[in-house]
Amino acid sequence: MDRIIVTQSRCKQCGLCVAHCKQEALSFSAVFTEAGYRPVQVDDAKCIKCGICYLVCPDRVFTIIGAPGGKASAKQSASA
Amino acid sequence: MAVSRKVPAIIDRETSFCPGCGHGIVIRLIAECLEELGQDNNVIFPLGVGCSSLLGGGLVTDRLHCPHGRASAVATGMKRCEPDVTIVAYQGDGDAYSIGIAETLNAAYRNENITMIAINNTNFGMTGGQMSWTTMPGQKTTTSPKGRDCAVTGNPIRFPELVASQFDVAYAARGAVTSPKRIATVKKYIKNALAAQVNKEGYSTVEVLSPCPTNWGLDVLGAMKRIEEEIIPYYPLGEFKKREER
Amino acid sequence: MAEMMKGNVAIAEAAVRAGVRFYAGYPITPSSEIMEYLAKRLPELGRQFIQSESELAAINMVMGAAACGVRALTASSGPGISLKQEGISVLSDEELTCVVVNVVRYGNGLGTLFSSQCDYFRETRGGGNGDYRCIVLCPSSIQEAVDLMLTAYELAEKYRVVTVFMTEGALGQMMEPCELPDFVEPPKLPWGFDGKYSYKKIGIFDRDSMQEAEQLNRKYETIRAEEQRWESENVQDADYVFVAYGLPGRAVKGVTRQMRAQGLKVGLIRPITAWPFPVKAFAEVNPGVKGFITVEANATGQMVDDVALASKTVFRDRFVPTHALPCVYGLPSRKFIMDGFGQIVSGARKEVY
Amino acid sequence: MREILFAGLGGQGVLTCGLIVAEVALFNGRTATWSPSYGSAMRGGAANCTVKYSREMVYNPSLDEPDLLLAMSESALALHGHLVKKGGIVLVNSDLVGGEGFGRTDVSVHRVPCSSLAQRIGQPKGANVIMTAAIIKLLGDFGFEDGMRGMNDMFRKKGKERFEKGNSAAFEAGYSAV
Repeated sequence: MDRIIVTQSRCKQCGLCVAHCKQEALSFSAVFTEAGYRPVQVDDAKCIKCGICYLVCPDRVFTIIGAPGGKASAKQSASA
Repeated sequence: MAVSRKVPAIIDRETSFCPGCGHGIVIRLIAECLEELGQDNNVIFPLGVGCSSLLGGGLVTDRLHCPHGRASAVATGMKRCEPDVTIVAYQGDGDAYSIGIAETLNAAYRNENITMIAINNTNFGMTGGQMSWTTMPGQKTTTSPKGRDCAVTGNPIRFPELVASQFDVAYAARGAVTSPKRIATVKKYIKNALAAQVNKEGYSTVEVLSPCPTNWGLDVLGAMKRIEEEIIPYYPLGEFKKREER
Repeated sequence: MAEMMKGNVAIAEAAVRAGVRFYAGYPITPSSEIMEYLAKRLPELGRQFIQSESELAAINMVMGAAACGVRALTASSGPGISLKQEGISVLSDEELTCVVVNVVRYGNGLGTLFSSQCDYFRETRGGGNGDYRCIVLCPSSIQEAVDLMLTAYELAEKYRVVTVFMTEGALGQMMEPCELPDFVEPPKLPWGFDGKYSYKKIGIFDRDSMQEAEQLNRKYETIRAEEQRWESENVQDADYVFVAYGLPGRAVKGVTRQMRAQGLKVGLIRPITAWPFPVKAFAEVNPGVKGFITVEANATGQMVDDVALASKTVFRDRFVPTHALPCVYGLPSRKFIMDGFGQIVSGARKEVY
Repeated sequence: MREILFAGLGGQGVLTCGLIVAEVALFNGRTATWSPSYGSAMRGGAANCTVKYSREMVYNPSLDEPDLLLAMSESALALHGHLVKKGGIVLVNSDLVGGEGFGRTDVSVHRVPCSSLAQRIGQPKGANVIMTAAIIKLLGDFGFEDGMRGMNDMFRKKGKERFEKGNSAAFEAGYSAV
């Protein structure tokens, strides 16, 4: 199954991913990171794992894991 | 079914760039290209001074902080001693084109088999946004407080065009990181540049127009918009020397 | 059998034999024969030679080669070495190793082409920014120069510093018989980059400069304690001890031997390392010595500072006057040395310190 | 110790002349130094070198007080004539040097028309070898055979043995000219 991993601790809240997400699946979290940013969070119901966020992100926040078969489901919000 | 996208291991750590800085995107693209070319465990980065030197902490590879502007000369020494290792000089516009123009141009002049990636954000980012040789006409910086007066300072330099038209180089291109499509194109250029080096075709360079929201006093999207509206018209995107022309 | 060889050519061939794999440089009289020779010689052996666009680029190319763990060389003279100072400072900071040959010529700015020792301060103090030291070797004959070249690399690599090979225009240009050393296989130094991150070098922003400064200082203290080199003679009973290095050192040696034969109690200390300065040589000097006299090919008397400091270190309980006889450039003639000595002994010439 | 100053114009072979004398000394068990004028002086037309040889170390290789001056040109004599040691020797190329303005009586002056002599023996480039031989004879440290062998040994080492016959002829001519 396809997955998206968001390493929130790296996010600097630049907003490029939010602006470019055609699915409007990304938004800023209400909780601050240690660095003082409100990191991006993903609405897994809307995310189609297209990878645009990975492409535009300057800060290595996103990982997309594509898997054959199965529905895209479980989101992992990893804080490394 | 989604395509897997994972940050290459050699850069899979936090960066210390400002939010929305294009450096982080370009470095990831370089790392992806190295991985795809099988060079990610066969690479040395001579790094410029300026924001480009922040790459040092973000890279898990051989790398050396070079004196300001001299990365292409250092890269030359490295390549001559390790001809089968991919050498990527990573520099900003102030480093490569202002203080380092002699070393940068001469590496291209010799058609040294290295790749020079220059991040052009039209100012000296790290030291607080002073004018560089790529600062736009009329652009206000901390050292051109009334806007750059090209009658006094000279005109912004177009490096890829210069080496493509005057020197016998293998590859020269310019891209921008303003949109997913443009980012994908920059990646193609960087991959071409690195492939040219791996194939020992000679000097390759890619300049990337990149935002500096902090020093431009704009938000990230506003900075991207400025590149599209003001900078790209002066600095056209594209390949000025293509590999297949050789 | 010893063959007549030109100094610059002998130095270049000695570097080849010491395992130099990379040279970058820019022409400047009186050092150019070194690069001219290597332009032919290094490619013959499959090694690298680059005529760079400037001395600035040359030292940075050397830095790239040094970072890859090969024995690298650059050579120049006065103003050319000025341009290299930035790179030498960075090499020192990164603890990279190379040899920089300075075939010294006289003058400030563009200077002249005359043989000289006017760069003593710069080479022994370091002309670049920061808190670093270079080991400085100063041969007085072509034979000594070729014998010291491998040493120059071994010292650089033992301590991870830059070695400056401080010779003089006249030594570079002259010929005398010389036997070349054997060939050494060029090493790949363990800290050299190979593209595989096998030596985990860290970046400038990851380093603790305060801690490094202390480590560096300890390293320099070790070099000071272990690596002083000099030649001396007749110092145990000397009333006056001359101190001179390089070709003037050799010229003074001849004159002091003549003076001895005439019954004058004079001795000689000839530094072979200008840094670390051979303070230990002064411990062997007659405790009743009346003065030290430097003979230097510069205008201001530069080494006299180090001699005065060495004297202070060794003769803690008494003041020994330190004089300078600077001959500006070229080599001091017998007459120049004898006249100066006469003035010192008669009190007509005042000490510097 | 011997000190010899070889002075003339660029192209007259004075540097080689000095080197041959140094090599002859080396060949005959001495040590020797050869120190040229260099750099921008080369462009001015003048050329000179100092050779010193000795049984022990040569301490100061630079010009001091020559035992012998070879003056291949008028300007060489004018510039350097006063340096020669009292009782020393001045050897001039009498094809080019008139000798006017050289007022010293405390040195012995020898005049060899080496340019025309070289032409006459069919070795137009051999003027400097002629003077080399003359110098060796005048100084008297090495015999004819020792000088000749030392010179030929040098050219053989340089891979220039094809000039040996011509050089030998010039050497013989120079040796008999003083």
